[in-house]
Amino acid sequence: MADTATEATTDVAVTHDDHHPSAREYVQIAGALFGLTAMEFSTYFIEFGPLHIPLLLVLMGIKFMLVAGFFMHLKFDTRVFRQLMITGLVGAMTLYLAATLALHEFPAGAGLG
Amino acid sequence: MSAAVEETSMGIDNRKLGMWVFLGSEFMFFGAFITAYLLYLNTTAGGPTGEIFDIVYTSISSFVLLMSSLTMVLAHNAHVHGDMRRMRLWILATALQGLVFVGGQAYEFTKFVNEGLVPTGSPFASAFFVLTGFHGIHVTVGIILLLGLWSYTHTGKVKSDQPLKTEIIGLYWHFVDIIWVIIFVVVYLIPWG
Amino acid sequence: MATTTAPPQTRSRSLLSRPTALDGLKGYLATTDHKKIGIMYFWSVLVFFFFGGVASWVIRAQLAAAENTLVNEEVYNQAFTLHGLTMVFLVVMPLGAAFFNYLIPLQIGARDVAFPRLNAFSFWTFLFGGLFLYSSLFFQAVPNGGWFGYAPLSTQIPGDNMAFYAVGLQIVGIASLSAAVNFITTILNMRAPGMEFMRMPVFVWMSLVTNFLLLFALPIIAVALFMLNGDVVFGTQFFQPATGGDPILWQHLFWLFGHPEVYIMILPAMGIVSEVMPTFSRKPLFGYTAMVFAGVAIGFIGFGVWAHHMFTSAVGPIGRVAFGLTTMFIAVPTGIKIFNWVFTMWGGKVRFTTAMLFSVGFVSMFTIGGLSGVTHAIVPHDAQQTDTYWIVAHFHYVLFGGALFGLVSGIYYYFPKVTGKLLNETLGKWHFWTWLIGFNLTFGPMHMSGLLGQPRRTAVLPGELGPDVLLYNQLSTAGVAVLTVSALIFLFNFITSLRSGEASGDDPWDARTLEWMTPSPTPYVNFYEIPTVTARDEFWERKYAETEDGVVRPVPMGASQDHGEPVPVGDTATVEGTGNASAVPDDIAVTEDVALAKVTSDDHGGNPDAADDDHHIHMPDPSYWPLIMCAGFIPLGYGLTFAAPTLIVLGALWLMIGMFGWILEPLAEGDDDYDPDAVHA
Amino acid sequence: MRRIPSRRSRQRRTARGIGLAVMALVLAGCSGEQTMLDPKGPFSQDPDTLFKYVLIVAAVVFVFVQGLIIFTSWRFRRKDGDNDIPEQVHGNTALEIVWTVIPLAILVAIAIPTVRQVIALAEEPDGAMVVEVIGHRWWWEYRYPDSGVITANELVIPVGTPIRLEMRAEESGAPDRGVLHSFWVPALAGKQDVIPGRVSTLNMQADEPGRYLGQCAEYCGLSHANMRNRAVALEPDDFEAWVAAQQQPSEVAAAFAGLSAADLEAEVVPDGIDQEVGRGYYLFQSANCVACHGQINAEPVASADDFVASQGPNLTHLLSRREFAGAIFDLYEREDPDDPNADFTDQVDVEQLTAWVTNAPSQKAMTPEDGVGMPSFEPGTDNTGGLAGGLPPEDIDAVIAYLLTME
Repeated sequence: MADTATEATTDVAVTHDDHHPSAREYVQIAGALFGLTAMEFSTYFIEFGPLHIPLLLVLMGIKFMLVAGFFMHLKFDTRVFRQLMITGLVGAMTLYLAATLALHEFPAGAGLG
Repeated sequence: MSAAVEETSMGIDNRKLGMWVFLGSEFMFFGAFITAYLLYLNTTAGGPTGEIFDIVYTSISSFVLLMSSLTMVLAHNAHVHGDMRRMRLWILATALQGLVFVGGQAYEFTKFVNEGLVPTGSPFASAFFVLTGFHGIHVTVGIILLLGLWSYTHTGKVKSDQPLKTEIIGLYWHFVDIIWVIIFVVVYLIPWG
Repeated sequence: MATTTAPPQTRSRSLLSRPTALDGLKGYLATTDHKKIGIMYFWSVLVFFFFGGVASWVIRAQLAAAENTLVNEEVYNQAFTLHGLTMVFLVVMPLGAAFFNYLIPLQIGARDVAFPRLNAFSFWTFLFGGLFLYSSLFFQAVPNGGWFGYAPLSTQIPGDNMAFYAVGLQIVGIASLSAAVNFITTILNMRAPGMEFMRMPVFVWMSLVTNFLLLFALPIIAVALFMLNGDVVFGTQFFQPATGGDPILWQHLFWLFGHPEVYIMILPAMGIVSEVMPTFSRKPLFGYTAMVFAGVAIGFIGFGVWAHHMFTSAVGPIGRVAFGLTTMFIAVPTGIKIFNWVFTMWGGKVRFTTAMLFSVGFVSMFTIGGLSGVTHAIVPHDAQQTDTYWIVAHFHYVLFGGALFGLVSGIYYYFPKVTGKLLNETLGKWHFWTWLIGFNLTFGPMHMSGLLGQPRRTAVLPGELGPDVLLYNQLSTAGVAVLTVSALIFLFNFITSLRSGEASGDDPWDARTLEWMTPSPTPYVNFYEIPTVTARDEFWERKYAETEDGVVRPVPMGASQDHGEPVPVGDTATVEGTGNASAVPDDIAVTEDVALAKVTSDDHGGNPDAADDDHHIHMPDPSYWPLIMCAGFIPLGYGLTFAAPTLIVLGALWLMIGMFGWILEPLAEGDDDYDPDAVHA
Repeated sequence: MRRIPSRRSRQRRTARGIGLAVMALVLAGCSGEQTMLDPKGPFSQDPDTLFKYVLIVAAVVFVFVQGLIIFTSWRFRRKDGDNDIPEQVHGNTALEIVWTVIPLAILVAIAIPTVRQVIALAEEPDGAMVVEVIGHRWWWEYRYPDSGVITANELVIPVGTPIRLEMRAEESGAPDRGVLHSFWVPALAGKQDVIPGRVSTLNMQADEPGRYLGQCAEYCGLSHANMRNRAVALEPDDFEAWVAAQQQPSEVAAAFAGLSAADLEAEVVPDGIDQEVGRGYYLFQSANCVACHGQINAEPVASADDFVASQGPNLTHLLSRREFAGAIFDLYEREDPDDPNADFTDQVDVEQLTAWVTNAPSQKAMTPEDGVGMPSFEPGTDNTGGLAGGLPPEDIDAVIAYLLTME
């Protein structure tokens, strides 16, 4: 939705980089995503012991960053977008982790006196 | 478009900024569902557990959704280069993959219900269906957006010099994909039991 | 209320013929003008405030006698639930939104918000959500599980009462979320040239913080309400202990939203007070930077204290310590704000208009609420206080003595901006003093009845609590009577001033910020010429300059070369009796004709697509689509309440069709554009 | 127990109530039967001490800030005709540091004892007696696992012994149903919610004998206001005697327990039992009172193994309690009928009890049609959840006669 016309000028440095990756690079990223998914899939058949869950989470994180960084152009776009995403992500993880911990702390022996 | 962009305080189009602001809040949305799911992993009330998931099947549909992100970004790329024919093609491909994913989910839901995993059965089942269901609704909205975009390229509402429109819808689409990247691992792959 | 000018030329190319009227009923139904939307928020709030007040009368009348049987338990439970829901979601929040709408674009020097039609969508969704909630009256299913809707009770109450709660709040929440996206984008991206972040008025800062709180808190309650909706209507098991569901999950989700919600309600009022106090003290805000950072800090810490609502339900010792500490330390930024306000007055020339009185009242009453708030952080004693009238007293001092006092101050302060007329000051002072006395008489005694053991949400005042408790309750009821009289004084003042109030001129208060540079009432285009900002109190800096010997004097007419071109001289509005008109230099007051002539001769519109036959200030055209689309929430809402798939499908289709109609319609005629964000609202 | 305040002191309090602005200063002298300001045991005393200390700090801050506001408003008010512009002060870093650091210091001073107390109170006290507390809609049930005693509404405890309450919510006998309630006796301890599906705990102790008032403090639906509770603290000897009496079976029920199946079938009344009481006994069975209230104990109880699951309050020793129906009605008449806190006589309020048994939903808001609360037995009313058609008045009287034997 176009804004109403303001005569605003830019007071924040424009870091927008119009040089997006080429189609070829996108396909390469997708290839990497394919490989990562295949690795994730393989964990269903191979047991990695205590590293199993961390490994899956790391793979997930890499995929996340590839899609966000390249397909969503976060790597090339202005900082504000990255900040918004990180705020949302970190905020959600912190709050829900805290809530989960609080939920699990209570079960017994916690009377107030 | 560019004229308007340069007038804004941050040098960004309002619509793109608005979309990012919205996506920031979506993390809180899905975060709450995922938290509820993790909380209820073991509360199956005697009903089916996560064992019921068909990893092979879901891996394929996850892969389809992941690749739809590729076609989405290729559509944007074509639009940037003014190649509307390719752009339309990639948009349709993206929508189609989205449809395959949603269709697959509908089939999966039906199968689970037949096997006794019903949303009213246990907190685990409720959390699973509501989490993946809301993701499915997001994909569906994305498909509607893509089809709208596709049809407007024909009416002249979306012109070849307006790749921003494709980019913004793309942001939404990739976000939905990212959420599935998380759900796929957290819900399906990690053997919590 | 606002007069408008220059209806744009239209050439309809959409499904519906494009509405053109800017005035009258049609002008409001189809408006995308942030000022009109703000005004509609305001009127809706007045109506809902009346109903919320009626509900509070039911409560106070019942508690005026021990073991009273005036109303039965069911009616009482519905009354206090409806009172809470109304005041929180349909009064204080939207009153904040009314100010956001009217003021944010004006204060940052913009002609509208970033997404004008999304703005209309937010308003209509809010209104339909409120009406939906109130339609439960006709189904005899008024929510009766408390505004906090604790599961599993809320899922076990027979009837559709709590389904109305879940769905109604969901709709209102969608409105607030879409508004939050809109305002954040507006503030970040639509500031006038030179309006750097640290030059923004504090109200804009507080609005930014508030809308970020909304942005991150609303999705949480949305999820919680979807789950509750599922449990109540569709038989899901989220909060059902019978199958292993955890009622405490609801509490965490609710308060994860619910505590930021408190700051969502108070921060806009803090912003308004931060505008009013400097103006009437004729001094800049004391410690601007500290004020801004304190506000941001409150926003952050506000997300980290939610479990203090649950100290007696299910929080272990570590949680009690952690949340007790965060609760204590949120008092620090709050204290910083209070002292900064007081020191804004210190050394000033304080003029006690009604607006200023309400702002000082805000600081004073809010301090009391803050102090009782600290006592909740004494976790062991919170186990005594919680769910008693001590808490009721506390949050009314924060939300009534705080938020509402601040917002009412804003009403007095900005009434001239909106209408070009002044509210009667004599009546205003009557209003203030009766309001202050009535407020303290109502909620002061609740501190005592709480400490003496009266629990909240009880339909009957137990006789055995003793005569003291009864007395305090009767004082509270008497206080509500005073408040009612006070509200009537305000209403009378408001309506008579609206019809025949004294003309205010453009700048009746000798104000400091951009919004007062526009004529009052604000013209349709807001600014005939977008100002270039060079200072924090831009308008003040244009009016006054410091001489070399440190004396501040009005800038002579036409001498403000530092701040851009002097605007052609128009006729200066001079208002007798308001004191400051003489301080307004002539070059600020611009007549519409002159400005329009100027604008036409020199295109500042900046939009190359703008229609040539227009006057080059490019404004969004009105549209019916937001209204049409929002109406889809009604069938969808009833469908989700009564588990009626047909209605759900109908509502979803309606929304989709509305969305496409919206997309097909250009934002403004001649501007072939398209609007994807509306889609996700 | 405290007495009703005299007329004079009441007037004095009226005058005080008007001086609301200095409310914090008058706290010390206010009374109420359910006050949290007059602790009677260590678990309420410690938080109270801390609270009053904070209240003093708050009062000082209050006076300072309000004084500053009033002084500033007065001192810097604009006089008529004064149109000068004051010096444009933008701030003062030193001052701002002061009003950041001083509140911070005050809060740290409050935080330290608070944290200590939270940790101390979370521990289980030594030598505590355990009582199970069960929140129902809308009454409290207490079970003593050491002695097998079950009672309702009035929690009876010995003076000087720490009590560990293990609390849960139940509905219709199902441990995972029910809704949230909050158990609260302000004189003895803070409140703690009971949560379906979890067990929460609360420590309390009474240092002197007395009858302490309490009330459910978490909104629990329709009759939340009518869910009150009492804690009765007895001297240790009295408490032992109370337990011993509670362990005894009902004499009448025991007499019927000696009958053969054939006699029971023929509704024979044993010797020494009043005919009306006997009729009441059989009605208690046939009108399905037992379905909710459980069987009246015919054997002595000794341990938790003897607990009888029931949906309504156990009535075996009904008359040992002073109030009933969520402690909203007096079971015994009071010495002064107009004073809800007067001492009890030993005269049972039969009229109130009869009204309750006849049509309970007319006495207290309940929804027996949804399985919550006691149904009406009055013919011609809605008897859903109870006995179709209800019971005629003479049958009700017989049931009452039977109930009046349950001492």
